[in-house]
This record gives sequence, C-alpha cells and structure tokens, in this order.
Amino acid sequence: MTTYFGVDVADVIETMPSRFRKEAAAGISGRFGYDLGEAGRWRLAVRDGDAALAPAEDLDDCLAVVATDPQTFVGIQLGKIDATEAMALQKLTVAGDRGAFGSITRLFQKYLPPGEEALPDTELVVLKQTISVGQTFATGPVMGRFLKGLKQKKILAMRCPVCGRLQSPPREICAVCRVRNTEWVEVGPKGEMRMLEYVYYASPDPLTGETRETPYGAIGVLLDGCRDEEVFWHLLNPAQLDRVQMGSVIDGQVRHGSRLRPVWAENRTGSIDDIQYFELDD
Amino acid sequence: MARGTKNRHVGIVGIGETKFSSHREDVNQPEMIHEAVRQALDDAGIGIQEVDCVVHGNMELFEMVHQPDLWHVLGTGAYGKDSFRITTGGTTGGTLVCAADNLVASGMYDVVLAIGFEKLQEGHTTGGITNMADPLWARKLQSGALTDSAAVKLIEEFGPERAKRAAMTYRIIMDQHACLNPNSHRAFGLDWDQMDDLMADSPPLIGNLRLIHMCSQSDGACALIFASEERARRMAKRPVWLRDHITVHREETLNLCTNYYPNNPTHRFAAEQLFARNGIDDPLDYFDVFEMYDPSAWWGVDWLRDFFLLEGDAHLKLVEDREIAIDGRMPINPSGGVIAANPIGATAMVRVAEAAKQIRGDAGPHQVPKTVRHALASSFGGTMWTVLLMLEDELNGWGMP
Amino acid sequence: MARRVGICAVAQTTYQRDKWHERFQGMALEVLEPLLAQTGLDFSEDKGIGMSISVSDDIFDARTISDNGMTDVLGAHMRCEEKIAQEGIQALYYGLAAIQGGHVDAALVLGHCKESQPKSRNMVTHMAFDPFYTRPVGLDFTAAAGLQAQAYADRSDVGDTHLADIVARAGRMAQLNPATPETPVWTREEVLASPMLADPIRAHHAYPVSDGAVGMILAAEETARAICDHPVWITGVGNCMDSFFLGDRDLASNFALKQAAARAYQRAGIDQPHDRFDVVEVSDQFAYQQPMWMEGLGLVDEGQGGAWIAGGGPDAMNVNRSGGMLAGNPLILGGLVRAAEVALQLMGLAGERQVADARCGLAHGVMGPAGQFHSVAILERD
Amino acid sequence: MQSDFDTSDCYTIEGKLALPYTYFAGRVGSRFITTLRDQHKIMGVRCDACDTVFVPPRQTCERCLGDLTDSWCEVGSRGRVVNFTVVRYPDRHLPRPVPYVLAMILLEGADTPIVHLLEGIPPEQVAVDMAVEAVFAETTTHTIRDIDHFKPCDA
Repeated sequence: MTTYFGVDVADVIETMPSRFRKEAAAGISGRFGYDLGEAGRWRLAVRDGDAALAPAEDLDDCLAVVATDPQTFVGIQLGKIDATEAMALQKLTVAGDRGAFGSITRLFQKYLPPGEEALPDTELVVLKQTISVGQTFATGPVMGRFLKGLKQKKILAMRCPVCGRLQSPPREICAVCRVRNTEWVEVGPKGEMRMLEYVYYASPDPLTGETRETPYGAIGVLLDGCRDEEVFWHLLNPAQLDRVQMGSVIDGQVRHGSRLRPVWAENRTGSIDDIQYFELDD
Repeated sequence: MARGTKNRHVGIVGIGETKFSSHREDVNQPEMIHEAVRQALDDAGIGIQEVDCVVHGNMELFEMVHQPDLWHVLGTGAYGKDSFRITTGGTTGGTLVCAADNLVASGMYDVVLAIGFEKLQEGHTTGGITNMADPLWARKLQSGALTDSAAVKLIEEFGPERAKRAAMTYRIIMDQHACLNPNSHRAFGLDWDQMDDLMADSPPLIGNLRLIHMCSQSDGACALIFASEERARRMAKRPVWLRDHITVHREETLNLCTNYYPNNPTHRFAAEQLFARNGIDDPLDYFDVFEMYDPSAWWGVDWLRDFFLLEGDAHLKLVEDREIAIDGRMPINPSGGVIAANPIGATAMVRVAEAAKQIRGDAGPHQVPKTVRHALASSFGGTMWTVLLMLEDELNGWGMP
Repeated sequence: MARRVGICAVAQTTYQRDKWHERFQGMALEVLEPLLAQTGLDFSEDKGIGMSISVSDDIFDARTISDNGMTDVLGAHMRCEEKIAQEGIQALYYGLAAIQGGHVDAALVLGHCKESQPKSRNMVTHMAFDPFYTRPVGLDFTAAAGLQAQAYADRSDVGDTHLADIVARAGRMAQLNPATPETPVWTREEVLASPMLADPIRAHHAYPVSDGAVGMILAAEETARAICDHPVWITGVGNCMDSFFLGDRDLASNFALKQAAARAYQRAGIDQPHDRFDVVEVSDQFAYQQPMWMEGLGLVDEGQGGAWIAGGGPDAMNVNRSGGMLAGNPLILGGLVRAAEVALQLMGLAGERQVADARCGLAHGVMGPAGQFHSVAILERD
Repeated sequence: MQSDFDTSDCYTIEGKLALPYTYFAGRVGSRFITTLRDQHKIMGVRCDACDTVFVPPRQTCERCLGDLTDSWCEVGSRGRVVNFTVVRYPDRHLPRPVPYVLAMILLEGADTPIVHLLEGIPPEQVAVDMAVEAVFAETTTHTIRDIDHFKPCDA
C-alpha cells in the first residue's frame, strides 16, 4: 500500500462512489478519466445521478482526463495542495473538456481519512461581504506642502539638517538623526530608473475596493538632485514595462538606468494622482 | 540598549500549533484558536486555572475584527484573567514571545499563555498588507508583501543563473522539510529534477518572484505557555529557556523600490547586537538550528547572510551545498518555514514553537538528526522589522547571577 | 522583589473634535519632544530609552500595522518598538513589566488616535462584534452601553438627574483643563433636555469624538531619580477580561472591574481602598459609568451611586478633576489619559485643577462592549 | 492647536478603507444557522459542568473550557425581555431606520439571553419581562437574522 500524508491512495480512490452526491449530479453524464501514474488508471462513469468507478487500460473514450501523480492527488483531496497551484506547477494536467471536468469535481463530498470523525453532511456557512468605511485623511503641514507642490508640477523633498538626507515624499523628522526636517528642496522632476517592480499579481486597492489592472510597474526613480537610496516611488507607463533598464550601485560601481520623466495629470488636485506615471525620456 | 539585570528566568513549558490550511471553514476564529490553546495546555500538563495571564495578537484588518481578543475570549481561556493584546505586524508572533517573557520575568505572573493567530482565508491577504502603506502615497503603489527586490539584488550581485538556482534550491529544500511536517499547509513533494521547469514555468508574481517562491496564505494559530524558572522546573520535563531577544524596527519610508545595497540592515544589526551581548563569536558554529521567518525563497537566501553575519557568497554556498537541509550543517526551517505555512499573526510564534520543539527533541518526523541545544528564531514584519530570539536547553548568559 | 518603576514625564496634545490640520505623526511629535526635553533622555544605545511602547488601533487608523508609519516619531528607528493594540493604560502596565523584567531601564509610552478620521466611531466599534450573531443586529459600543446603562439603572439608585449632574460637572472641570478646550459646559437642565441616544443614555451623556495623543516616560527607580524630581511610582496594576456575549454576563455586576481592582489593590498592598486615594480618574465614556465604575472599584457602596453624586461625592473624592472621558479623549487612549492626569496631579503639575498634596491616585481604563475589559493602576509619590 | 501652528499647507483627502471579507461560521455555527433557516428551530448548547444552556452556541465553554461541540439542545422560539434599549442614532451599520428597540431576550430553556430586534410595539410600551416570540425571516442571510425580529406575544 502506498501512503501519502499518512493516507492510503487506494482508500481515496475506492471511496469515491460512496462520496458521490447523487442530488448534485442531475443532468450530468459522461466518462471521466484519472491517470494517477503508479496508482493506476481509473474511469468514472456518471449517468442519471449514479456513478461507477473502475480500473481502465486506456482512457481514450473519456470526455476529460486528469493526469497527476498519486501524491498530488491525495494532497488535493486532503486540502494539502491547492489544485490551481498544482496545475501551475505542471503537476496536474487536464486533457479534453476542462469545463466538464470542473463540474464533476463538485460532485464528491470531501474525503476524510479513516478514523477521523465523519462529518455529518452539514453545510458550512460562509458570509461574504465587502466592508467599507469612509475616511478623511489629514495631510498635516509637511505632506500637505509636498502634495500642493505636485499641483504646480514641482516635486519637493525635505533635507535633514544633520545628515543632509533628502526624503520625498517628505517626513516630519529624519528617523536616523531624530531631528525635525527643516529645509525644502525641489528635486527632479526627471530622473533615472533605479528599480522596477513588474507586477503581474492583481490585488484589491484598499482605498477604492477595486482590483488593480495588471501588469503594472511600481518604480523607484532616482530624481535629479538625489543620491543613493533617495529614490522616489511611483508608477511606470505600463506600455513601456519591457523597454526600461534598471540602474544599480554595487560596491560604489554605478550602472545607469533609463532616463524617465513624469507625465502630469491635466487636473491636479494635490494628490499622488497628479503624476499619472513616469515614462521614458527619449 | 540600556537595560538592567533580568529579574528571573523564563521557560517555555507548553506548545500548541493547529494544522495550517486554507480550508478551515469548519471552525470560526475563537474555535481555531482554541485548538492551539488546548494543545498547549495539554502539552504543559496544566489546566487553564493555572494560567495567570493571556497575551493575544494578530492584525485586525486581515479579518476586520476590532480588538479581536474581546470576541476570542470564547476560545482563548482569558475569561476572568489578566490579558494583553500586543502586536507589531508580521513580527507579532515574536513580539508576543518577548511580551510573555517580560510579563513573567517581571514577577507579575508565574504562568503566561501567548496566542498568535490569523485566519487569512477570511480576508484578502495582499489587500490587507497593502493597507499598511501611507494612505496618501505608497498605498497606491504597494502590492502587499510582494516584491522582487531581493531577487534583483541577488541577480545583480551573483548573476541570474547562480541566483535563480540558489533561490530554487532553497525552495526545494524547504518543500522537502514541509513534506516531513504534518502541520504544513503546502507540501508539494518537489524533486530536484523539476528545478529547471519550476524556474521557467511557475507563474510570475512580480519580476523574478514566482508563485512557487512565495509564502502561503494560511489559517492557523499557535499558543505557547511560559513559566517562571521555579514553576517551569516543576511543570515540564524539559523546559526550553528563552535566553535573550532583540527587536529592531525601522522607518516606514524604507523604499523597497531601491537596489542600493545595503538597504535593509535590520536583520544584521539585530544579529550583531544580540550575538555580541551574549558572547557569541561564530553563530554558524553556536546554533544547532535556525527557524527563520522567510516570506519568500529569495529573501530566505538573502537573509542568511545577515543573520549569520556572513560576507561574500558564503550564504549562497550554504544553500548550494545543501548545508541548510535538515541533516546539514545549519538546518534552516526543518518545519518547512513560512513558505510552507503562513498564518501571519501566528507565523513568527510558530518559528519559536518549532525551535523549542527541536530543543526538546520531540519535533516528530522533522526532528533534526542531531542534538539541538541552541536554537535561533527570527520574525519579520512591517518595513523590514526584526525580532530575533535565542532558545537554549540550559540556562546561560544574560541575567545569570 | 522587582525594582520600582516611576513615571518621569507626561505630555499630551489637546483633545479636539477634528484636528484636521495634523496627521498622526505630527500629533505624536507634539508629545515626544516635550517628553525628551523634560527628562533629557535620548535613544542612544548605551543609556537611552530602550523601548518605545505605542498605543494605536489598526481599524481606527485605517491602517494595517498602525504603528508602522510611526517608527520615526517614536524614536524607534533601529530600536525596539511594540504596540499595545488595546486600551492605552495597558501600555503603562506593560512598560512596568518590561522594566521590572530587566529588559530595559527606560521606556517611552505614546498613544495616538484620530476618531475624526473614520466616518463613524460606532462603525469602528461595530467591528468588534462577531459576524454571525452580534453584528447582524447592529451592535456597537454605544448600543451595548445603552443595555448596560439600563441594567445598572434597574439595580442602583442612579437616575436621570444624577446623570445630568455628572455631565454638568464634567464640563465645569474640563474648563480648568487646558487639554480639553472644546468641551461644552452644559447645565443640568440642558443635559436633561438633550435627546435620547440609546435609552437611558442621552446625547449629552456620551463622550465626544476627539483626536489627540498622550505619552509618558517610565524608568527604573535609579534612572527615574536621576532624570526627574518628582517620579510617580506605579505601585499596583490589575486587569480582567469578562465574557464576550452580553447575554453571558450580568451587565450590572462589575465582574471584571472588581477583579481588576482587587488585583491592583493587592499588589499595592491596599486593604481599605475606600479612603486611600487623593485623586481618582475613571474612564466614564458615558455618564452612567462614573458611579458604576466607582462602585466596581469599591470606592462607593454598591447600588448607592445616586446618593454619592447627590452628596457631592465626586468633588469630595476628587474624581475626574480633568473632566474625565466625558470631556473628550479618543476611546483607546482613555485609561492612558486618566493615568497621565493622575501622574500630573501627583507631580503637582495639574495647574488650576491641582488637588492639594495629592500623594496616591487611581487610574482606570475600560475597553470592549459594556465594559468587557477593565484595567486599573495605582500611582503614588514619595 | 498650538497658537503658532501654521495650517496654510494643511488639508484633508477623502478616501476609504474597503476590502473583501469571507467569514466562516464553523461547524457549530453552521448547524445553528442551518437549523434556524431550514427548521425554524433555535439551538443552544448545554455545558453540564457549569449547568448552563448557552445561546448563541459555541464550541467551548469559556468558563471551564469544556468541549460543547455535541451538546446541542433545542430552546424555545418564545421568551421574555430581560433588558432593552432604544437605538436612536442613525448609522450605516445599523439594520433598521431608527428608532428601533434592541432587546436582550431570554428564550425558554436557555440560561443566557440573546440580543435581537424587538418590533411590533412602540418603544415606549416595551417593558422588562414581557413575553416575545421569534418571527423567522423569509429569506436567509445566514446569520442570526434568520430570525428577522422578535414580537410581543401572549405570556
């Protein structure tokens, strides 16, 4: 017997008919194949709310065939492995009608290893909601002056009176020297690309609740007048994601990145949106 | 940093961890927490009446529950007791351990139960983390904890081929460890012959950071019971002593969008301070195991250099030579680490719990096959914040009369 | 015995309805700078402040890890900072533990909140309830207080006129407190005429929405004496958590407060609390809570809150000379502001509201629906 | 405000805190809600050690930490008001236009009252000890609001 995660793969397969939810299978019929490598090939026949499972030589007559290794198969059944991720890793493939295969996966109750208390067939209640609370964010005098500068197409930084470090957006104090920043300096607006975060993953923007469009580029620009890590964080023109070059400084060796310039919004209100994004300064 | 003499010693006497999973529809928040609490009490062999104080932590916006210790009293056992709620971001679990140490060492309480938890399936993890950024600027730009800055740095320094192979080697070793740990959320059974495919085919998230490199989003809780030296010796067969800990935060304007090196010295700074004040010259030699808060394989590789105060490519070699494997010279995350399971508010405490189990020698299938006397555990959170903790099998060092 | 720990400096902003002109960092600096100036301390590694303990709340701040944006203004860059995500007085309590435990000699405590930022304070406290049983019926801390106020009214002699007198007195007291410049001064009749909010709580019985920050420096005895002429010792602390569901509790019983107070008294070596304190600051978020918490603390006979008010008890016992919560502090800072006020009184720095020769005081904080969690601190001077 | 505070560069920006959430009731909570929804029965759990019937149900007794997972008992859908308030401040998170009555109702057979809406009677006529009964919701919300509200009934 071959076990994965402490579970016998044969037990997972053989309990499939008993885990079949007849009531959910109305209107579904067809043959589906499981190619589980060393755990063998299996054909599931669904018809009129009944299901039969049998070993099979070949699975050519199936609407869809899932191919995976027994460990992944058991892992998915136990919730150890995420099926989508297994597909992304090429550890699980579906040939044929993927949609049909998706519909039959919902016809089985969750597998429970022997000895674990069987769940009564209770539904597990889920409540989905978007929670939204309106906010009024204060700029304070320092962030306020910086944001107002954007209205006039100016990028302002504050300089630490002790170490000379520039920060933009500015802070009330220099964290390192623990003194109030006092001097305002205009920097940029052009600069050099220092870092690109090429974002493929779409996530919600908590300021709006909307999902961001991908891909996009979050960038660090070393604005003219700044040095070292004094980079300015904003966005790149998404059309130019593949055309920019990062610069770097390693052990004092400088490699220059692409030159960038800000693209200003038409209507500027004193917010981060006053700069649409940066683009190549060809 | 200025400090006095430790008032009294503190030991870990009970450990509880839930299974980590993305399928915990079967329990609500207090019920999940209670699984860890029950386990910790049973492990310590005590009832809740012996606990004087309960310390609780997580991040509220992951589940959008305000001051959740109020509701969670249904599972924490805090009813009628003193209780605290202390948090610091991803470092929360480590902070809870520091807090429990302070509370017991002060003499206020003899026995403290600390609980870290998160039920990430109840919210949107990346959206929740993005919300840590300044609402007027970086919140528009940040994507949760996803960044490929460590990849950029390693690739710049060591070339793409060597850097990418090192990250994937680290990843596969962590997966092999995860397969040994029955609690882990993600354990794929990755093989060395998949290395090239994974480097090419795993879906990209940001730049060279791929899905396969990144930590999971898990539900789970961890509970630890701490006791004064006197009580610990009576309670536990083998208390694990908390020798010392250090917390290092840094300003929020840490700009991940820079590859100017060094830009994140908190880990190294914490390690330097902690080792110096405890008289440890060679951490690679001194420690027998390290449970690291490694949010991605790239960071895991990069941070080895900082935590062990290494220079050049010594950290890459540790990975390439597979010395970080469970049977290697410096086993990293025999539990599988954060890539295998990441219930954020509990994650850093799980590092401490796993390190303590290694010292007790009862970690189970993922027990390091050598005597473990000294363990290091790290926490990561906020904008490159660090909590670094030392656990030992006998009383040593700071605070000894 | 663990070493003694003293409060060496206290600073706060004003508490106002809408500090639209300041963000959190600005408010915190307004507190940090005077604290450092008063004590001469810095954050140097050898003998500076070893730990910053912040107080803030992710949901009030609309910010995951609400202390993340505060590191620089807490002096904590490349240093230790931890956040009390709970009632602010717990930071005092925790700072005491960290110093007594030996990990640090001196700690900064600093809390901030802007209740004006979210559209509704009640919507924030609504999130403290569970999603299936208590949120769907619209519970928030105000509605829960209404239920508790009703339960207390049924059990005590406190009536609408007593509550009006409490609010009127709070307004008068607040006039002497420079930190509460906006607190309205109402007459008893105006309070009695104010509309109901959550019966029997009237609109004027509720603490106003406010923004502000408060902080203090704590230090071990030796350090405290070196940096401060008038350290205030934290001699007893205690807190307690009650059940979550309102129906699981006897809302008028003061269960958690009695436990918290008993622990604090025991630690401070106080057998007879009734006559022990020269000043008392309780977190009266709603008027009914002032007599109710005083009963829970064992300072007023059970069920006799009304007679206590009618007999001039609050003045005689110097309760909430600052104006209390009714004068306006953010919810999560309530107990910390109370402790700051008691410390100022014991230091002799309370200005026009100074109680002569105050030597021992009590500060109280409360969090959660209908007082689910209470925390009590006893402060004394030499 | 400090008198020398220059507010000329200060202003405010409107925004939101908006994120999606998915709450799980768990096995115990799910059984309570589905029983309420499908059978119009209100279930509690009994802790024998503490001799208490709790509503809403919970998996663990917070007093003695006993496991209550399978300690179900049905309580009545009628009960009496033990405490109440009238909510009169309007807000977005509230379930009804104000004013409405929020009451603590002790159901027959239960030892702990639940908080719920009381309707069908003017607020000024509500009294402690009055008998009430559950009015079940026509459409489910998968929460305790599968009891839409309580209304007065004969004792």
